[in-house]
Amino acid sequence: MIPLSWLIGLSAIVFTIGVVGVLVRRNALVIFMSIELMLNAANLAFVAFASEMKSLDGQVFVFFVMTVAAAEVAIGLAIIVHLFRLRETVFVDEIHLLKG
Amino acid sequence: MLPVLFVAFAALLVVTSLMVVLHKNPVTSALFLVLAFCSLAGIYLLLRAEFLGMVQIVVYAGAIMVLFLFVIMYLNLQHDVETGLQIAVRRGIGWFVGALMLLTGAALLKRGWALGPANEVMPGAEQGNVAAIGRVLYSRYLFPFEITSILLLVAMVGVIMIARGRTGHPSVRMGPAAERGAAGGSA
Amino acid sequence: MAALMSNPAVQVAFWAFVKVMIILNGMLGVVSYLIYAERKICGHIQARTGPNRVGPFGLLQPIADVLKLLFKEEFIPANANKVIFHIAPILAVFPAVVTFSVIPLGPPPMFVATDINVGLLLFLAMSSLGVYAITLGGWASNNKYALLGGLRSSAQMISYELAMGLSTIPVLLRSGTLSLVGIVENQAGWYAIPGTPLALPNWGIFHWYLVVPFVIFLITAFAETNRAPFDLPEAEGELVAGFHTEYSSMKWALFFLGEYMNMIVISSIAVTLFFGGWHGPGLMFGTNGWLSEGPPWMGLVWYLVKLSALMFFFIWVRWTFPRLRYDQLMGFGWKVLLPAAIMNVLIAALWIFARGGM
Amino acid sequence: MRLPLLWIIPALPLAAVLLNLLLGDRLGKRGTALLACGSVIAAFGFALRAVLHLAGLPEAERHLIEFAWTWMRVGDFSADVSFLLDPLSAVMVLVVTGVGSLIHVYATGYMSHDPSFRRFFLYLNLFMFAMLTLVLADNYLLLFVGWEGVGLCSYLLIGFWYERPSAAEAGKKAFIVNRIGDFGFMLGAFMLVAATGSLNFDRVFAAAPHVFATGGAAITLTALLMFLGATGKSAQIPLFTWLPDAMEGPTPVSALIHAATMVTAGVYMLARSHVLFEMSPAAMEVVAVIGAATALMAATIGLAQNDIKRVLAYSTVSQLGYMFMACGVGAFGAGIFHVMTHAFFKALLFLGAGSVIHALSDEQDMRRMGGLAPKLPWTHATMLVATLAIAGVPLFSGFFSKDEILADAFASGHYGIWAVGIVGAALTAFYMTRLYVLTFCGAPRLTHEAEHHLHESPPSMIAPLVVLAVLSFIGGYVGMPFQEGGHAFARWLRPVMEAGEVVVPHHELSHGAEWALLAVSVVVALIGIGGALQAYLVVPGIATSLRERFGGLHRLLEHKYWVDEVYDAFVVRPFMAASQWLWRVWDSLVVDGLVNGVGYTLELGSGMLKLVQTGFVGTYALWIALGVIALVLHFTR
Repeated sequence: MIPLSWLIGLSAIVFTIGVVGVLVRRNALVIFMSIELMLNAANLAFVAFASEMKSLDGQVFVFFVMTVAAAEVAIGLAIIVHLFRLRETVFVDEIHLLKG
Repeated sequence: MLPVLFVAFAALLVVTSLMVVLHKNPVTSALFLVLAFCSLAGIYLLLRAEFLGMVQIVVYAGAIMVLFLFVIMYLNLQHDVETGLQIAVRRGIGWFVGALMLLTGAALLKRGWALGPANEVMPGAEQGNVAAIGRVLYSRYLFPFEITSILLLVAMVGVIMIARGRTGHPSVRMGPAAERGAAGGSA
Repeated sequence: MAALMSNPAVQVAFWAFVKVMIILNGMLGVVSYLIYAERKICGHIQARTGPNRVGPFGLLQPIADVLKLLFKEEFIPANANKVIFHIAPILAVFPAVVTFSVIPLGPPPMFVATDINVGLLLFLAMSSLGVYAITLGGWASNNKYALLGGLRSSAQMISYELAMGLSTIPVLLRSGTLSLVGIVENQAGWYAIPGTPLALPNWGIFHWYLVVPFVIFLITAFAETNRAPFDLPEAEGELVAGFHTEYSSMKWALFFLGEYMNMIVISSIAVTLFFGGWHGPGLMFGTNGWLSEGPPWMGLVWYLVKLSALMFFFIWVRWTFPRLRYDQLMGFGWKVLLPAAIMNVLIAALWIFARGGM
Repeated sequence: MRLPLLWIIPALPLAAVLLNLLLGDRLGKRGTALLACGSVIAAFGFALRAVLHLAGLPEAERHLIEFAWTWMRVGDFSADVSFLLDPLSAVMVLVVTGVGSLIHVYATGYMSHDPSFRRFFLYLNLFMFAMLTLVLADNYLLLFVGWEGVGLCSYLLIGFWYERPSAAEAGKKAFIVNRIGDFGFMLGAFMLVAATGSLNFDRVFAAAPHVFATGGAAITLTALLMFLGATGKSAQIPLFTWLPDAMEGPTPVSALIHAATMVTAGVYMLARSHVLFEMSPAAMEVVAVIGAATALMAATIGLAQNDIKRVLAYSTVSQLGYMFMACGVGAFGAGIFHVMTHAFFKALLFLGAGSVIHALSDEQDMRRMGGLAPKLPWTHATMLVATLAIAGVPLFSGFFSKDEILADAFASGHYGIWAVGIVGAALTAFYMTRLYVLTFCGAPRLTHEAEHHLHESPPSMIAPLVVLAVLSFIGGYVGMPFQEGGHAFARWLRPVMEAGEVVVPHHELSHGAEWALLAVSVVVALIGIGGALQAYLVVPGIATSLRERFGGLHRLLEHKYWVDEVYDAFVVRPFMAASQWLWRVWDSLVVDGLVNGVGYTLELGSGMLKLVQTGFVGTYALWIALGVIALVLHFTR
């Protein structure tokens, strides 16, 4: 049996990597991927706790998270493509019209 | 046996996700992300969540990442150019914040959790947990399930609306960028 | 050493290893002779005798081909993405092999490499991974025909995966398990045709609500393996050779291998789901006849018979039907196959529910 | 037993309204007319069916309640939408639907030239719906819904020709004055809820004797508040001023709403809650006095008016006064009886007047009429019947009801009230005869173009007149006096009127006394008529000379005791001034200042805050991450 703390630690590490990716990269697609990483880290934590508590609810939540992720990716990519058509770039620091 | 496999998968996961963040070529990042997802699926299998493991591969590796690759190829992105002071500064900040977050995570880890098993034995542990998950999904989580389906429908409509742009037909709004993208590897 | 050997885990690993080696090498051989068979059959379909120079009836032809491919010069296009260019062919073979590890070739335990309780899901997952090889191959070789071929094929495979997955669900509804072995065992025995003294083997295909799913599965199978009439990714007329235009020698051979392996895998899945896997009609075996299956190896034989029949069908179709146009293909996949598959799920579910199943 | 199907009675006009709205002008004039009249006549049919069913029941069970649905339930208070049919509401529903359908038919002819024909019938049907809801409701809340509904419709219909400023003004006036009354009614209803915890008639009346001390302050206050509502709706002192102005509306409206049905809602409400009123003698006295005063005052004003519809309006006010007088002296049955007969002849009078106005192409001043009898034979005949009826000439319906009221007033010992009633009767006879004479007799004094196309009205207008004439002739015979245990009408109403704990002892007059009273009222009526004939027909000089001699008095009457002016000076203007001040000072300085101040502060703050929005996704992500860290640290501390 794998100790819970390992799993949670792993999930924490992956999550952090995702955060760093979001903060460091300027390519919208890569940022998106990093967000996926974070989601998966959360999923890992869910599954870990589920197996620790011997209950399926955690896994069901992971299922929902996956669905949401799918929808989110579809929309997000569509937006990125549209943005590229308009602005010829996917670099988020070249798109800052929304400043106060 | 289990811990060994786990460590292997975990190492793979960490390395690949690091590569996702670090590699300059979006395609390569995407491929590493696929790998990361596969190793995560492996970990799910180790945790006796066979259904999730498979769904992880089908959904993430099989659908989402293919979509990513599509877009990357369609936009025909090459290596990202990330040079200059600004990038360096943001990189520093990013890693710093990441380290901070990891520390807080460690602080959390030290606390330990007060949670006991909800059931004596994992439901559906013997003949695979697909049936068990299905039972839970369609009884206690039926309403969220339905809502999710609606969410997917909305996403579909939204994607179509965004993709076809303001004026009616998608081909009308093909900017020069799109043509270049469609022209594929000629660049 | 003995202690190590007596460790059950090690034994499991060892036997698994043995089986895997057998399957892998077996498949390599089978594939090379499958190519031979294809050439022969297409030759006869086109009223000519296929390869017949190397060895008797050209039986050594495959070996010659393999040798040729091995010694051919490797060519990598300029500023192609080297790494991915190398990875793609491997990705083409890998899913097929992995899937094959869960297919029961005969009655367990002897003829089953592994029996995991989500075997079917594994198959679906792997077939969804199959996209990568083609897409990446097409993209990495940095050639517009290749790219278009790759994009086409990935779009095509993604669209048809849905219908394929849905078409397997009625089988699951009937068997109530995802384990392929369980599915096959569920098809053992006979069921009497109501109102007649006759009886049919209890295979999926002989149940009315599984007929349409089988047809859908077959069509999608063609699409998934990129074979005619769905071989647009390598439509010579429009795309030179599609995604593997730039590939040569062993890499190209790997793509080829992958295609044929996929063929084998999908056919065996079809056998497993719809044709009762290793169960034979069982007519001539046993004293009391009907239900007994004979010795285990007989199961393997039955399995191989069905498999080769399906393979022949594949080849036959390829050399008989013209290619679809791309929009036709997509429209067919989304507007015909998918709704039909969904309807089937509903109908089968209702029927089984009405019969008090599940 | 078969259902009485009460809900369908109000539902039919409502359905007509909805159809009318839905189909719009696709209906066409004919279609609109058919829809409107058809729905109301059908409602009449259903009402008749229900009432016959009711009559078929033994007297004790004449109390049908039809529950539709629970409207609201708040705590232990609950209000249902459910309908009640008992002898009282039976009378009202028959009168409303019957007279209503006649007037609808009449209106199809009268309004035929009006551009917004459809709108008119839309409002009219809406009114029928509201009125029927009011009459059939089995609790005060639903009754109040109908009450407000009829108020709204009367507003809409008075201001029907809104392009006429006077009409718009009159509509507003009616609405506002009614609001005052409604406010009183609402307060009364609140007191009922507070005391009895319910608004349902049966429960209230059952609980009232236990929660209220008979003659106590609480019950008196409640009764008076509800009576205030009644004065608003039924145009009694002090809230009667809106009714004469309401004559700006089309004549069928005046006939239906401001003579036959709506204005009697107050009387109905009093009779409905007679249990409460009988528990408070003081309130009863107030009702009686106010009724008498109104009757006299309106009658006197009626003497000096020249606008034919205004005369009728004031006579309506005074007749309503009679009804309240009856309620005040405890003769609720008589009051309702008068409501019925009055509905007949007053509707007839208005319709006749309308027919005259129609014939004279919208001439309303009696001084430019006269000698119309030969030109408008039908109108003349029916008007004559109505005049005799309202004047209280024996054997006509008005005679019976008015006489019964006076008799009851006398019998219950209110001699002063009785005297006032007698005088009022004389005046009524006088001014009605005056109206009749000025309109139909003597030499024509028509303007030229009025004379030019003078014509008898179309049959669609005459037919209702005839029916109403018949009704207002025979309508009284259900109330023949000199019968053991009260006459048919009283017996019909008895189950309602004898409900409740405190019953005013019914004083039986000896036949002799009753004969005497009869004689007196007959004589008085004849005096009135004779005087009017003398003054306006035989020796026209008298009227003018009288006018010269009592000039001040005449001016006083002509200007309606300057009531409007007084109200204007003492109520309206101060109110206006106050609201002006509120608007100029409080609203535009204080309130707006506050609002704008808030706006400015926000603008300032956001102007500073918006610098945080760099527009770079990375920055936001950074802040989010830092926030997460901060939260975690805070909660793990």
